[in-house]
Amino acid sequence: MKKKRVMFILALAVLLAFLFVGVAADLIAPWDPNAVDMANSLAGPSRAHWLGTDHLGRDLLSRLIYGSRSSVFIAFFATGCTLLVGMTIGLVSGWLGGWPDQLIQSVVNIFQGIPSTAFVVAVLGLLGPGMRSLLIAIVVSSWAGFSRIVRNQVLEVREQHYIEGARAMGAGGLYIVRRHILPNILLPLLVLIATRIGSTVLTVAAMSYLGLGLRAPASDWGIMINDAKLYYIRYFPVLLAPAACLTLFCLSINLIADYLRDRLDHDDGAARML
Amino acid sequence: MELCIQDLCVNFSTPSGTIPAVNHVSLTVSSQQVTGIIGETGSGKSVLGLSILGLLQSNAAVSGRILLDGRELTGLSQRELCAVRGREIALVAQNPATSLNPGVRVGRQIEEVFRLAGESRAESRKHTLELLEQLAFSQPERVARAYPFELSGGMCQRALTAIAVAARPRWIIADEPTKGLDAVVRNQVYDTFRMVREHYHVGFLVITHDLLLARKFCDRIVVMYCGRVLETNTARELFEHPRHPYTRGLIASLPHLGMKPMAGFAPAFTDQPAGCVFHPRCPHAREICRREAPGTVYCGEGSVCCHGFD
Amino acid sequence: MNQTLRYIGKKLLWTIPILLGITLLAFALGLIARGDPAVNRASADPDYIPTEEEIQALREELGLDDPVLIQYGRWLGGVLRGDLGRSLIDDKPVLDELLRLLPNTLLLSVLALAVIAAAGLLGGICLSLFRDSFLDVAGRVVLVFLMSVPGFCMAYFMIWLFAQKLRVLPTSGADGPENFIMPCLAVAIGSACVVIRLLRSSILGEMGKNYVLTAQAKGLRRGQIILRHVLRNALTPSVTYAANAFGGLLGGSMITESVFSIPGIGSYALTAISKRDYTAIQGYVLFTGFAFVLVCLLADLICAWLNPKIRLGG
Amino acid sequence: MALIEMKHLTKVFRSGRLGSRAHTAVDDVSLTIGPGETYGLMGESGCGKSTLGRMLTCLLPATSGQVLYDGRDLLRVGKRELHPYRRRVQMLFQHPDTSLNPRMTVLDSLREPFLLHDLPGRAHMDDVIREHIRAYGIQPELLERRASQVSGGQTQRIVLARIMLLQPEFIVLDEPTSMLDVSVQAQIMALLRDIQERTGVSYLLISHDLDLIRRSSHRIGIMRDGKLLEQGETGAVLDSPTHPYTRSLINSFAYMRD
Amino acid sequence: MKKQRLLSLLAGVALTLSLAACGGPAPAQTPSADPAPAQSAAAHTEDDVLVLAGARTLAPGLEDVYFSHKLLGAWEPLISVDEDGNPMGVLAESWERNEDATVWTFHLRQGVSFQNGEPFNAGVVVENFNRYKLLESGYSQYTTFKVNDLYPGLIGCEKVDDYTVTVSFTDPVPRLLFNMKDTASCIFYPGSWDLETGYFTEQPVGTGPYMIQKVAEDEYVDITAFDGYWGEPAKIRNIRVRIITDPQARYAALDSEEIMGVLDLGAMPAALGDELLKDQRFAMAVHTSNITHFMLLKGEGTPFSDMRLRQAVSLAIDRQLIVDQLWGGYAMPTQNLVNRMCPDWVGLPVEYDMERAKELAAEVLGDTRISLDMYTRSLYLDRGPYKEMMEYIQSQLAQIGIDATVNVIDSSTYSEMSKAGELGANFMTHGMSNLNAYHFMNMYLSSTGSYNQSQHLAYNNPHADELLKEMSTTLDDARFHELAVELQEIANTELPVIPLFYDTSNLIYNQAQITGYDTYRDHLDLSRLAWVDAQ
Repeated sequence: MKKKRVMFILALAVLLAFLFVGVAADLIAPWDPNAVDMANSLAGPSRAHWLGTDHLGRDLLSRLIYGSRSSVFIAFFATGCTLLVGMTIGLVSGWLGGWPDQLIQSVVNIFQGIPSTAFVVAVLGLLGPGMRSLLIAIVVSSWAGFSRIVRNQVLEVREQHYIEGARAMGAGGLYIVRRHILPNILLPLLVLIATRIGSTVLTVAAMSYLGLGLRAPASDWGIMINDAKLYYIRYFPVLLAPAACLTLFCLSINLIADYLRDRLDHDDGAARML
Repeated sequence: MELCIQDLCVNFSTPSGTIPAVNHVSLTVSSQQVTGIIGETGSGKSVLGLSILGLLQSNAAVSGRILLDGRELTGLSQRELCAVRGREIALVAQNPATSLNPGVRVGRQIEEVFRLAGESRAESRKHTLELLEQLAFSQPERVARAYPFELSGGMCQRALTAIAVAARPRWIIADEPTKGLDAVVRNQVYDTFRMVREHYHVGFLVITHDLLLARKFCDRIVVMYCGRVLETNTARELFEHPRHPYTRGLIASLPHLGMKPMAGFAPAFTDQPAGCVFHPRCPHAREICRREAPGTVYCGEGSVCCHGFD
Repeated sequence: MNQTLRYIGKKLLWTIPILLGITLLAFALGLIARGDPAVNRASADPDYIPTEEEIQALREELGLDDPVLIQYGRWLGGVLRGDLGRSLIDDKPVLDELLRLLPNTLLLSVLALAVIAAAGLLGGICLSLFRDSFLDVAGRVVLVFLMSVPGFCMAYFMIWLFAQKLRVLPTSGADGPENFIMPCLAVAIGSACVVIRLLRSSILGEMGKNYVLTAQAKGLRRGQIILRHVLRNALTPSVTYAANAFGGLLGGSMITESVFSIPGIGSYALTAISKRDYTAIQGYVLFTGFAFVLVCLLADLICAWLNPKIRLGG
Repeated sequence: MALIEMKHLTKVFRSGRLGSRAHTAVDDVSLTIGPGETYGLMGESGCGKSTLGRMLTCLLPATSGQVLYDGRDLLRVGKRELHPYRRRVQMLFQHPDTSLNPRMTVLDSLREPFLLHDLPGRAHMDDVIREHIRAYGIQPELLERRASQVSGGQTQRIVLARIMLLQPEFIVLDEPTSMLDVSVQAQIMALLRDIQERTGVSYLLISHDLDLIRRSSHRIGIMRDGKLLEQGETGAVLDSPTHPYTRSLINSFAYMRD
Repeated sequence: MKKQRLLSLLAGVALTLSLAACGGPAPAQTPSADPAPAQSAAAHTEDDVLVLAGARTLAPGLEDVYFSHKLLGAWEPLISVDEDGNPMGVLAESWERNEDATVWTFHLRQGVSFQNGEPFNAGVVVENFNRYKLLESGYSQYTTFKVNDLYPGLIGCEKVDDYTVTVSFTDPVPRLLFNMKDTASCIFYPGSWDLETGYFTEQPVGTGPYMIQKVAEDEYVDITAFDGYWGEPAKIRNIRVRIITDPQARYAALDSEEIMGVLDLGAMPAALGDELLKDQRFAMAVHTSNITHFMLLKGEGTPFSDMRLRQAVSLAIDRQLIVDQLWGGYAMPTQNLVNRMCPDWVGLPVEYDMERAKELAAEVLGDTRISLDMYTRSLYLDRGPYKEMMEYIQSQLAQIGIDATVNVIDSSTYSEMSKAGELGANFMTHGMSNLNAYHFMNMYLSSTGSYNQSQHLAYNNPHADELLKEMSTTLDDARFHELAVELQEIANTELPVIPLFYDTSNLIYNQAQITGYDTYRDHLDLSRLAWVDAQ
C-alpha cells in the first residue's frame, strides 16, 4: 500500500508543479516566448537558453512554460465546464426519475451517438479554430457521457435505506441531494474527472496539431509539436520537450486517477472481510 | 474416517492491524456423525470451515495442523489442495443466490463437476438430471436450462448441494445453509440435507447461527465465540444441560424460549479482553476468569472451557 | 428464446429515435457554422477572388436563403433516399466519397479492433493471473506510460524506427496490407492499454465474488476459474469500451490518416473542415453517427449474450 | 381508540411499456393500531408487508385507500402540511449496513433530526445527544466512528436513538432483526419493549419469524400475496387459527422446534 | 514480499526510460551516417516503375477543366515559353499576326497524332477554341480558365487549311502569345467534353509524351510512355506519382528510398530539404517559379496610404535573412512586383535599412504606435514556413512603432474579410501565369485595377494610369518594354504592394538512382527523367 501512496504523492507533485508553472509563467519564464531571434535558430542548450531555441530562435523553455499555461488550463477549464453541465443534468435526471429521466436519457443517447473525436472536430470545423470554440466543442461532445455516469451513481445511492430514512424524517429533495447524495458520489466523480482531464489534454493537443486548436499568437504543446514537425531532425528537443511535457502531465493525471480508483475499491472491499 | 484440527490459529493482516479470527482451536470430527459449529457473527466459524479447504483470502496467516485421515492438509501445495477440494471435501457456500455463476446455466455448473471426474458430456448430462430429480426438483430439464437468477433462494440452495454431492465427496462442509431463508424453505433445506446424509453416507460439517437447525440435524455441536471453542457436546445433551454460561445465554435468547437478552456486547477483534474471553458478559465471572484463560475440561461426551468446571 | 428476440426487437426499436435525433443534431451543427459556404466554394484557387454576383448565383443554386425548416426537410428527405447532399467545393456527392474512402478506414478500424481485443484479452488475463507479481506491476507502469503518449508522437516514433531506420515497413500510403501495420498500431495502442486495465480490474473484482468460492471448492485452479467462470462476467465493461473505441475509429482517426497519408474518412473530414464544406461535414457526422450507433447496438447485443440477466431479466 | 387506522389500502405496481404489466402488492388491507400497542404483521417474503409499511410512513404513494392518523388522512395531506406529521410517524429498516450515510460520522447522523425540525435543545444539540444515547446502550466512543465501522446491532440502536429524538408516536419496524444474530436480536427487542413502556409509542412489527412475532406483539395479522388473511389477539389467532395458511405456518415453525 | 515489489517498480521505470531514450538521441545523428544499402540495387530494366510523390493530386479528374496537371505530360498546349520566358511553339510551329493584332494565324505542327492514334490537325484546334469560348470561369485546382481575360474579345477560330488556323478578335491583343502560354491553349481530342458547359464527361485524350494509365483518387496516378509521341520519346516507360500529404512522410519516404523524388508545389520544406542534402544520395533541382510572395497593406483609411510608411515597412524587412534562414537560401529577394521569368523584367535594387525605416516611420507616425492585423491563409502553411516569416516581420515592425498580430485563417473567412476590407496586412502569393507584364501590373498599379480595389490598397498614380493605358494599346514591342521598365521603377519606389521574394520550386531527388531532374531551368519534364544505371 505504501508504494502506491508514494506514486500518488509524486504524481500530485508533478501536477501541482505544472499548475504553478502555468500560473506564474510570467515570473518564471527567462525570455519572452515570442521574441524572434532568427540569427541563432535551433541553437543547442546554452547558458542563455537552457533548453536551446526553436526554429525561429525563440527560447524553448519559455515557450514550454507558456505552453503549459494554455494546455493545462484549457484541460482543467474544459473538464470543469463539462463537470458542471454533465453533473447537474445527471443529478436532475437521476433524482427525479420517471418521465423527465426518460426524456433526458434519450437526449443523452443522441449526443452519445456520435463518436467524441468526430464530434469535437466537426464542431471545431464549423465554429472555426480558437480557444472559445475549442471549449464549446469539448463540452458539447463530452457532457453526455458525464451525465450518464453521474445518473447511474445517483440511482445506485437513491436505493440505499439512509435516503429513505432521511425522507421519512421529512428531509426535502434539495437537502438530501446536498447532504447525502453529493458526498457519496464525490469519490467516483473525482476518478472520472481525473481520467477526463487526461483525455482532454490529449484531445486539445491533437486538435492544435491538426491546426484546429488555438490561433497563431497563442501557443500550446500541440502547436509546438506541430511546428517541430519539420525541424526535429536537426534539433530533436524541439519535438521531444513538448511531447515529454504532454506525456508527463498525462502520466501524473492517470496515476492520480488510479490511486483514487483503488481507494474507491478499497472502501467497498472492507466489508467483505469475514 | 476422521478430520482432526490441532491448535489452529488464523490471523488476517489488514491496514488497521492484524485480526485474530481463529485462535488455538483443536477439534476431532468423525464422518459417521453430523457435526454442527454454532457461533454468532465474528465468532470465526466460517473462517474455520474455509481454512480446512485452504480457501482463505490472500492476507490470511494460518498456523497449526489439519489432518484428513492422518494426511496433513495445511502443508499441501495449491495443486495438491485442488485434488482434495471437491473430490474428498466439498463445500456448500453461504448465501446461495450469489454462490452460483450468474452467467452460466445451472445444469452446466453441475455437469462441470461430473466432467472434472472424467465422465463424458452425455454421461454428465444424464447424471445431472438424475441428481436434480433426486433433490426433489419437479422439472429437472427446465431447472438445468435456467439461470441462477431465475431460481428461488431454496432452489439455489439445493442446486449448490447438488454441485457438492456430484463429486461423491466423503465430507461436505455447509456454510450458513439457512441464512436469510423463510421458515418453509428452511425446512426444505433440512429435508434435503437429511436425504443426502442417508443416501450418500457423507460426513457433514454444518456451520450455522441457526440453533434450531443444529439441534434437529446435527449429532454433535461445537459452540464458538471470538475464535475459541467454548463447549462441545451431543446435540440433545447440549440443549438440555448447557454447561457454559454463553451457551445457556444463547439458548435463553431464542424467541420461543423466553428471548432473555444477554448482557454486554461481543468484543471487537482489535481489543479482546484478557483471561476468559466471555468474562465481561458472564454473570458468574470470578477474579480468576478476569486473569487467566480457562483450559478445556472433558466431561461426559463433551467438553467445556470455563473456570466454573475446573 | 422469444425473450431474447423481444429484447433485440426492443433495442432495434430504440435506435430509430436515436438515429433521427442524430440527423437533427448534425443539421443543427451545420446551421451554426460561421462563414458563407457559397463564397468559399468559388475560392478554391488561391489567386482568384469571386465577384459578388457569382456568390449570389451560387447561394440561389444551393438554396441557402430558404427558411431553416425547409432546408432541414429537404436535407432529411435526401438522407432517407441515401443522398447526403453534394460537397460544396467539388460538387461530388458526399455519400459516394465516404463509401469510396470507407474501405481504408474500415480496414484500419477492424485491424485496430483485432489488436485491441487480442492485447486486451491476453494482457488482462495475464496481469490478473499473475496478480501483484513482477509482471503485473511492471506491466501496469508500462501501460500507464503508453496511455499517456499522444498518438501523433507515437506515429512519428514508429515511422522513424520501422520505416527509416529498419526499413522494414513502408512509411505511408495505402496500397498494400503492410502499409496498415503501423497506422493500426498507432491507433490501437492507446485503447488497448485502457482495455487491458479495464479487464484486469473487472476480473479481479469478480474474483472476490461468492461464486468463485464455489468454483474453487470444485477443485478448479486459478487459471481455469478465470477462463471458465470469471471471464464471461468480467467482459462486459471491456466490450463496451472496445465497441466505443471501434465506433470512434470508424469516424476515421484524423491524425493517423494524415500522418500516414491514408485516404480515409478521417482525412476526408479534415479537408472538408479546412475548406469549410459544411454539407460534407454534416454528411460525415451523420455517417459516423449511424455507424457508431450500429456498433453500440452490436456491443449491447454481445453484452446481453454475455450476461443473461440483461437479456432475460429485462 | 385507534392511534392510526388503514382503510382499504391498495398498491398496484405498473411496469413494462405504458404500464401494461400490473402487479398488486397490497390488496385492500384495513387494520387499526391503538396507542402503546405492538401489531405484528406476519408473512413470507414477497407478500407485500414492507410495501404496506412504506405506505404507512408516506414513503410510497398508495394507489387507493386511506391512512387516518390524528383524524387526518395522511395520503391526501399536502407536502407542507405533512411535515409535522413526519416527526410522529417513523420507520426502522431491515438492512443496518445501508441505514446510515457511510460518509458521515455517527454524531452527524444523530444531529440530522435537529436540522430538520426545531426540536428543544437545538442550540446545544451535541450535549443532548450524548445524554440521550446512554439510554440506548451506545458507547460514547462510537460517535466519532463512520457508519461502516459500526456493527449491525449498534447501527440499529443508533437509528432507533435518532428516531426517538423526534418523539414519534408510531414506528414501523420492517424486519429490524432478520439480519442480526439471535443474542443481538434479543437485546434489540428488549430495548424496543423498554422504549414502548417508557414513551407509550406503538409499533407495526413486520417479520417472517413467527416465534419472534408471537413473543413480542399484542395483536397479530397474517399476510399472503398482498391480502390480510386473518388478524386479532396474538394468543387467539395462534392458538386457534381459522385460516388454513396460518395453520401451515404454525406447523412449519413447530416442525423445527419439536 | 516488499523487496520484490520495489524491484519490479525499478524495472518498470527503467523499461519506460529506455523506450523514451531510444526515441531520443538516435535521430540526432544525420541519416548519412547509417550504412548505405549493402550493394547498389541491380541495374534498372525497362519496366521498373519510377515512383515520385507530391503534396496534392495531379489528376483531379472530370471536375477540373484540364483533367490533369501539365506536369504529367498527358496533354500539350499550342504555345508555351522557353527558359527565358519568350513564347515557344509546341503544337503550333509558327505564327504571324495582321497589322493591328486583331487576326492571328497559326501554322500547326505536322505529323503529330493523339494518344488514341487520331491525327492532330486544324479541325481539332477549331473544336478546342469552341470549347474555350464556353469557359467563362472554368473551375480548376490549378489556374482558373477565364476566356475573357485570356482571349479578350475572341470572335472565333477558323480553319484555313489542314494545318493552318486563324484566330480573330474584335480589338487588338498585342500580347496574345503570352496569354496563350500552357493551360490557356490546352489541346484535347474532341468528343470527350459536354458541348454546353465545356467540362469533360470522360477522360480526355491529349498528345503528350505520357498517357494516364490509372488514377487511384487521393492515392496515386500511373502514367506510361506514349510510343507514338511526335517529339523525343520518354526515357522511362512507367511512372507512378503518389500523393503524400504530410511533408514529414515525404521526407521519410525519400530517406527509405520508397520514392525517388518529389515534385509540384511545396514539395519539400527547406529545413527537411537541407537535412536530406547532407546525404550525398540526394540532390536538389532548383527551378525558377512564376510565383512571387507579396505583403499587401490595406491603404483605405489607414496610415499606410502614405507612401513613406509603406517604404518604412519595406526597409524594415531584411528579405535576404528571410530567404537564407527560412527558405534555405534558394528564393530571390525582390522589391519589383513583376516576376523575374517575365521577359520585360528588369533587376531593381532591394534595400534593408532599419535606421531610415525608423526615420520614415517617425515622420508619418510621430511617436504614436499603431496596430496592424496580419493575415495569411491556412493553405499556405504546408507550402512553407509562412507563419514563421510573419512572426519575424511582426518583431521587426515592432521596432518602427507598429504592433502587429499574426493570424492564420481558413479560406472562407479570408474571402469574407478581404471583401469587407478587414485584412490589415495580407500575406499571399501571386503567380504570373501568363507572364504578360501589362496584365499583371494593371491589376495593382492602375487606380481601377482589380486587386487594387478588391484588396483596398487605395493606390492611385495618374502618371502610372497614363502609362498603363498606352501599354494596353501599343503595337510596338520595344515601346511596350520601355513602358514596362518605367512602371516597374515607379512600383519599386512607391510600393503599391510590398513584394518580398521570388519563389523557387526546390525538388529533391535521389541522384544515385535517377537523372534528368534539372534538364530545364524553369520546369520539370518527366519525359527527360532516366535511371542512372539503365541497361
